[in-house]
Amino acid sequence: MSMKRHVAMALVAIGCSPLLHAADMNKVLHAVFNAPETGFDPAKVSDVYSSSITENVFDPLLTYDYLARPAKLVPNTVTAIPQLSADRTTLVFHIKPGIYFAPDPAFKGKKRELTAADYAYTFKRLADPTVGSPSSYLVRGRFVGLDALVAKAKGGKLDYDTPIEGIRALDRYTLQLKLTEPAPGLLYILAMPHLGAVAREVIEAYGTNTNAHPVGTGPYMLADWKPGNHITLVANPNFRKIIFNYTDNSTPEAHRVASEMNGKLMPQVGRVEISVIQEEQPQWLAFRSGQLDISGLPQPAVRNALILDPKNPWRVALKPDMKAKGIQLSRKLDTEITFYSFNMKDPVLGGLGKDKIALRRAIAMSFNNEETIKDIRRNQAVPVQSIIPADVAGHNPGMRAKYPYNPALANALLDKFGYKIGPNGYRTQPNGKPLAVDFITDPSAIGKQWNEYWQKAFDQIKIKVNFRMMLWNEQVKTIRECKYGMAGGAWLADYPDGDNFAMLLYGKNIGDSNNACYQSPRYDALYEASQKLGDSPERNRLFDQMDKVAAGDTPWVYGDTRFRNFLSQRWVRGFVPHPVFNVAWRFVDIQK
Amino acid sequence: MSAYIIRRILQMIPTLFGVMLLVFTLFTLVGGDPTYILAGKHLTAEVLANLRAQLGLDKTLPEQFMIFVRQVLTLDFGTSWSTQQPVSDIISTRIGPSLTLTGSMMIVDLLIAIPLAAAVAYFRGGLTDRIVTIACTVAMSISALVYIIAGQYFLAYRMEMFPVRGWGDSLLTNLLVYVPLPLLMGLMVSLGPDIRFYRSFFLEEMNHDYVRTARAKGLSEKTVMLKHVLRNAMIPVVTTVMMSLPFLMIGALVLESFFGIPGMGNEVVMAVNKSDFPVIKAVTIYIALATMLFNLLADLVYKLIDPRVQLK
Amino acid sequence: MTATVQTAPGMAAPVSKSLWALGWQRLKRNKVGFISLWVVSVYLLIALGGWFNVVGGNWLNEIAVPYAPPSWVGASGADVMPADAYDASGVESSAPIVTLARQEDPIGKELTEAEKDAGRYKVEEVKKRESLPFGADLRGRDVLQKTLKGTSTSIFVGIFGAVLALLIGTTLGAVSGYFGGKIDDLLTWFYSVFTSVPDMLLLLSFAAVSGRGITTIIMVMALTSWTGTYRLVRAEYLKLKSREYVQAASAIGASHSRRMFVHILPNISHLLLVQFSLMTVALIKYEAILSFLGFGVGVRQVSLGSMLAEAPSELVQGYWWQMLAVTIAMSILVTAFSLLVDALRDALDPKVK
Amino acid sequence: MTQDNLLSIRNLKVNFRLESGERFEALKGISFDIPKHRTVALVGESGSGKSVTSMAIMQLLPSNNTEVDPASEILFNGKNLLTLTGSELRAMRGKDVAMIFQEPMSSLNPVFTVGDQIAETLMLHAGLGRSAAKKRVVELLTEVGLPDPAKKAGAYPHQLSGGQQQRVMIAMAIACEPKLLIADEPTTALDVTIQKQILELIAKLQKKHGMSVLFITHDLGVVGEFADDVVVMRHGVIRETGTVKQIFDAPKDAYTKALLNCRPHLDRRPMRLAVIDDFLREGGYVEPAERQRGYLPDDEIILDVQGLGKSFESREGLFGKHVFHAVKDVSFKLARGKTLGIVGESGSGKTTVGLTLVRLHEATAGKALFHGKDILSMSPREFQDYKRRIQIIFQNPYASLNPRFTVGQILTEPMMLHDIGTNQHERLQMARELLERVGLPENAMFKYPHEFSGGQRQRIAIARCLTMKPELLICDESVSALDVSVQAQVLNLLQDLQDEYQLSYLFISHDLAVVKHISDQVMVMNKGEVVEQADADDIYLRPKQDYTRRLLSSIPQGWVNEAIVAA
Repeated sequence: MSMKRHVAMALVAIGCSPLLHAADMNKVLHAVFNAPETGFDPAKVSDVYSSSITENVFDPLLTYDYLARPAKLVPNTVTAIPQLSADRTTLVFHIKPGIYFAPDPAFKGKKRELTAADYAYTFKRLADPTVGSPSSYLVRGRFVGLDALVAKAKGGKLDYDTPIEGIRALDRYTLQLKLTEPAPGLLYILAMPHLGAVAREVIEAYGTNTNAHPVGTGPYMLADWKPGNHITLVANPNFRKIIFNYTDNSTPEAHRVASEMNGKLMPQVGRVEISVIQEEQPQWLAFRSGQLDISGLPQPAVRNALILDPKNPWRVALKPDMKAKGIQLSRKLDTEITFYSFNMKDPVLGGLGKDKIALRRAIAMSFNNEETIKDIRRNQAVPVQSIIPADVAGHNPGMRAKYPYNPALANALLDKFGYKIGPNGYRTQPNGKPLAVDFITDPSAIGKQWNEYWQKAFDQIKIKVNFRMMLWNEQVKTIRECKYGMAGGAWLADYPDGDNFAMLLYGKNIGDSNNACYQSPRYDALYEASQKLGDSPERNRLFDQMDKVAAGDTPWVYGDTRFRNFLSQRWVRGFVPHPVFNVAWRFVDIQK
Repeated sequence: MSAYIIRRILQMIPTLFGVMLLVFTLFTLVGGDPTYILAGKHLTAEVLANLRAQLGLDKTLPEQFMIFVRQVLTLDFGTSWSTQQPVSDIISTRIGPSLTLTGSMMIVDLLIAIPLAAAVAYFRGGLTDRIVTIACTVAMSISALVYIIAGQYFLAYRMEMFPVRGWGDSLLTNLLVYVPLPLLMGLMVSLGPDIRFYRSFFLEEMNHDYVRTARAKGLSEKTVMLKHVLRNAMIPVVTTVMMSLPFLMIGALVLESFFGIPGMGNEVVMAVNKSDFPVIKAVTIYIALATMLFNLLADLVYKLIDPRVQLK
Repeated sequence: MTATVQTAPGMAAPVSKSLWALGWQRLKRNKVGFISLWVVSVYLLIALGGWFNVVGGNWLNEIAVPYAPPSWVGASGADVMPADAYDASGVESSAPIVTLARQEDPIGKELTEAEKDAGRYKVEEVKKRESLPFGADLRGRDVLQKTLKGTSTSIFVGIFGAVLALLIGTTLGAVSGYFGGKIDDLLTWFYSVFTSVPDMLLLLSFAAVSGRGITTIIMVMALTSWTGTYRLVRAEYLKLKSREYVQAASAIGASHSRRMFVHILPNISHLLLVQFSLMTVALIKYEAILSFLGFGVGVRQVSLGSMLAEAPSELVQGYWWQMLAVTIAMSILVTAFSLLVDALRDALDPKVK
Repeated sequence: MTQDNLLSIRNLKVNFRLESGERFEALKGISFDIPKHRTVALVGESGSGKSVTSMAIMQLLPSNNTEVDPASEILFNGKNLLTLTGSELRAMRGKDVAMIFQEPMSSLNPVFTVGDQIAETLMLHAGLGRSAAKKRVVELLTEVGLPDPAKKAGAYPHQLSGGQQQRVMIAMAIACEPKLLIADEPTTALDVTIQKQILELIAKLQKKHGMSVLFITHDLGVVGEFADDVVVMRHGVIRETGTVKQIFDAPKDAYTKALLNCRPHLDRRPMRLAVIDDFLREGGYVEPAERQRGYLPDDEIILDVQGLGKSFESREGLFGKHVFHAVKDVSFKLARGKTLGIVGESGSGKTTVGLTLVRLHEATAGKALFHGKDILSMSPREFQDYKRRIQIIFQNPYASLNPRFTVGQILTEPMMLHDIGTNQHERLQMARELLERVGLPENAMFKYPHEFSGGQRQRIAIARCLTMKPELLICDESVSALDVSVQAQVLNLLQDLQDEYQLSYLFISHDLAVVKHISDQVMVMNKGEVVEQADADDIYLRPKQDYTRRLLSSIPQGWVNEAIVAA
């Protein structure tokens, strides 16, 4: 993706203006989730769907520009993005006064203002053992004194009242953070919805059921929740006045959004009705019949909706009948990579010996990625060529780390290393022992489709494969414990920085996010070096080297990066997909 | 009578215990580990340990089973591991939609199937009988999935006769707007076998001697059929229906997922996929209890409508 | 009046017929049942053929383009973007290409050597067909072949599942009904536990703990559907064990097992046959739902259910042929099987003589 | 005929289409009359077509497989019932012609009260309102002698005894004062004492209401006291018609004669019972010599039963148990080569005694010394040997043979189990000999039980017992289900076998005439207890107990010459 000119600040907070109309409660946006959410306590949830809600209910310190590509951080509840101190470990945030929480019985009828102490509480809460937050990794080990506080809690409730050096509210509106060591990704982390401010009295009032009572300072608040089926958000009456004022006219999309939205108050839509629809047919039919306003385009419907160029996945157009209805197509490449990891500790597939590398390389070369992109992805994906995908800081668009599909070469390579074809038609290990790949997958229909292509790949190089199907949680467990042969994986950026991807192969992350259980001294050294640098050409060079090391050792078979096609109805205004935000509800308008 | 009821209720205890043992074994010993779902993308041993402690998974199995026993005795299953909502809330909000669909389905089914079955049985052996029987057989031979997939595509989307999916807040809206299509699909599946089933009840009764007596009295065929045969044939019908009532609670899984009905079927699948043990336990125990109670109730109703029955 | 004597009717039939033979005679007289029998036989032959890979053995071959339409349907020209109107958005970048050079590659040397031998493994590209008698699926496999093979799998799953369920149900039911007492109490307890737990939960949990594939499906089906047979067999044994011929067997000194299996079992065999057929039909349909829920057959296998599971996403795209093929194959099979069951039930009913 | 006839059947031909496509001629063109105010008895054995006749009158034959010859006529008051329309027919049924059936329990609708079912007829035909009908129901129930009629009107059929149910059926039938009452074997399912009451009731009502009655029965015995005219049928043909006097005193037809003589009589005991063939044969029937019965002092006692008891437990209340004593303190002795008859009404415990002795029930008290050894306290393993020596023949010939076994298998199975005969060939040979002995052809070996008639099946059952050469044979109502002619044959066979092999019989039956005929000693049982036990002749001629006397007086006497009554 070509680099584009950064867009000027998009959102400007201004004072009260009686002429502007706030959210119209009669404007209802119908949106869809493809999988059930789990809850709305920002500390407790980590999935995309739950985060889509918390993103709209809670305010982190920082946020992203809606139109800037690649994504650009902007202040949210603070006056400015702070400068790092000289030792690059201290940050001071100034919270804007006059930001209020949504009304809730826990406030006993009083308007409750957002303060620095709320953020301090929120951050500490992520580390609280009794919360069991899946996002604790975001704060643990980062802030001075926090780990000691956690250790003191001994698995019990954290003592929030003991001040710690790392997270301090200097006064009502000033928050100071002190880091244990410089952390390049920190500002991105501070923009994540998991770190959106919660009010301590609310959390304490709802005890264990905080998932059902999200109370934040964001544009929306929860009105109704039928878990796994339906969620209703309504505009937060206490939300501060923000007027859309986009100044970017560099792309047609930015121009359109600016002309549609400028001058209006955020948010425009009074109610957001979200249905959970897991099956693709009903989702697609519901959108076609106008029951949904914004919807992702389900894979199977691609042929119905889009005109494709089989040679170039970048080129698509809406079908004329859809266009005639005024349906709008928006597209983006996800900030994700998919891959198939080898378990580098597996006695058959793992290890850094040449014969093992050759085996993995042969498997990688036998998988026809182009075919799956064409058949399964319906041309809506591009092959992964680097650990770090496009639109993420550190991405090298010239990197070609993927091995081209070449089953003939794969076979020859296996012959070279003594993987002989046995009497049963399958290859054996060089030592004569039988060779079988333990491949774990999920039991879904789409999973089966992928397995069929993998089966074909293994058949071509005459290697026996056993698919071991298990539920999601069992898969995770098996992978974490390095007790498998091969498994599929996908990583969606938590924040748009290369560090978030490079860590996937870092040796110390085995048992955490290093699915491949890969440990290479060369890679680890490069990674540790990259940690000390910000986004810079220097760091990019390190990333390139890491890509090459990984390509050589082959702990992964590279997969693809999907396009996300969004369709919106004729009456939807101001919609554009964002690389980091899960949803754009607060940025859109409806004009029927 | 009361002695009978008390004894039957006492007999439920070992069955319930068996159900508990079965569910506990299936899900605790061999089921998935829910902590891996709750822990998110970045797992650390510490997070897993904390979660385990919170969920009570660090306790020994006998301890966990005792907790289960206590939950069953108090009928309080705590909160869902996945959403942390009280299980009682989840079940009470889920049961309504399921019953709205399955209940109306059952009522419409009975209203259509019984008269049709009686009519077909009356013309037994004739052309009408054969056509209806074969039509029912063909109808029931098509997979429910085909009905749902094709019905949603053609009736709702192409012909716009119904909304594609959805669920409202008021019972009336649901019944008038959202229920008809899934109801129709459900009926396509259930009517065939039910008509055949009820027809066999009618036929069976028509072979009894009392029908001959009724004819010998000079009663018209209509009276014989509608008074004497119907009343007797309703006995097995009512009992079968009573026995099936508890399973209305669990809803119609595929219908629910295709038509976006927030019912129990969806919830159960979601719970199993997420190893949400409290919800699974609660649903199983409630259904098991309902099954047993409805079996008892079926026997009592049986006694009520069939004077021959003696409760022992 | 004259005193002529007529022999009582049916006194001395020359050929003697067992109840099975009589049932067969009655079945032959039932037209619908007899036609159904033929249809089912053809299906069973297909199943057998599929088992030995005689029928549908080539279903895995990708012989056509993805979703090639049936030959009797006019090709619907898929919309393809015209080559002009070039949109350059994000396709190429000016960044220099970086790749892993051979000398940087740990196995670079071997790769270069292997390249020389790769020619041996080159496969000729075959021309993919544009249409097939009943169309193709995503991977360009013949839907007809796939349906035949899938039918075979489904029938085997149904039959083996039914056999296993029947075996469990009959054994437990026979023991329970025949011996009564404590054993009966225990087995009935077991039965009521199983029936009190919703099938779907049992199914989901069984499937969750065991792997995938035909064996699992059969096991899961058997474990969730033996209860009906148990109840039936138990009731029959309760009834028949006090029948006079069983008492007579006891009086002449036949052992328990002889009474259970030699005397009583053949007398419920017609019920078991009907139960078996009913269950086979039910399990074939059950398999479809299971496959849809993701507990289907393995990667190298295909069943009607696994084909149906592909239907929703195909229908949305307008590829209806696979669903149609499955629906036809399955509904003919199930209809014929069900009508056959009806006929069997009538033919084998000992009350009708 | 004269117009005094209420109903005239002319050349009635009825065919049934069988499933196999064949036609079965059930009635081959019969003609007879039912005069006004008289009782006509239609007598015949099973398969004679007597029930088909009654159903044809009511037009209740199944329409889908019945063919009535178009030339047939059933004239009721001159109108041909066969040509009536549906509504005319319904107006006739229940009003002009009413019917009662053999099985009162199944003939009543189980889910309506008996009062409702009677009232239904009244409301339909007599046009009564609900309350009027209700009142009339009580009157009717009073008339048929139902105790506490007002209360019983609200009862469901199953709450009444068999006799009471039949009374209800009768009340329903006479509710609209029909001109013709058809009674199709109304007493067959009832105990002998109840049977007598019902017959008397029908006779009384016939006189009172001046009805005509068509009385269908297989038992010539019950006809004598009630009928005016008798029609004897066999195989769809009328063999003989005449007044009761004619038929009993001077039967012309050989079959009628045979029927009259096949049944054991209370007043004589021939060496062998007459069978139909005896009469159809040239030369006619010669009355054989009388047989002497009774135990002799030096008879060898092979079975000595002392204080036998059997009780059944059933649950009652929350934890309570209800104990039902089926057999209480029964003691008797049985001598070699002799027969002990056990008689009693249903529920008297006589069958239980038989079943406990072969340990199909486990006795709860007492001893049974067989050759001095107590067979009741033996382990099942020890008893296995005794199974060979004590055998049982059951009541229902249709249920006592395994329908999936050929006769050959049935006969060789016991030999195989007891290692009789060295190989299968030898066993088959023995089985063939036995078949011949019980009077069945050799080709029966390869047939299945359903291919045989009831009498033949009972012979097979006897042959099965004989394979083991038992010493004691328990005959549990073994001839009760058979037609009288067949009954005689089987009784003769049993007698022959006893003479030949010195078998001892424990002969259990509710039929006093049969028991008298075959037994040396008779034991009368009632409610699980022994009422009286003595030599056969003593019991019948000099009963000591009231119960025995009542039982004996209920036995239908056949046609009783007025002269004898006067004497």
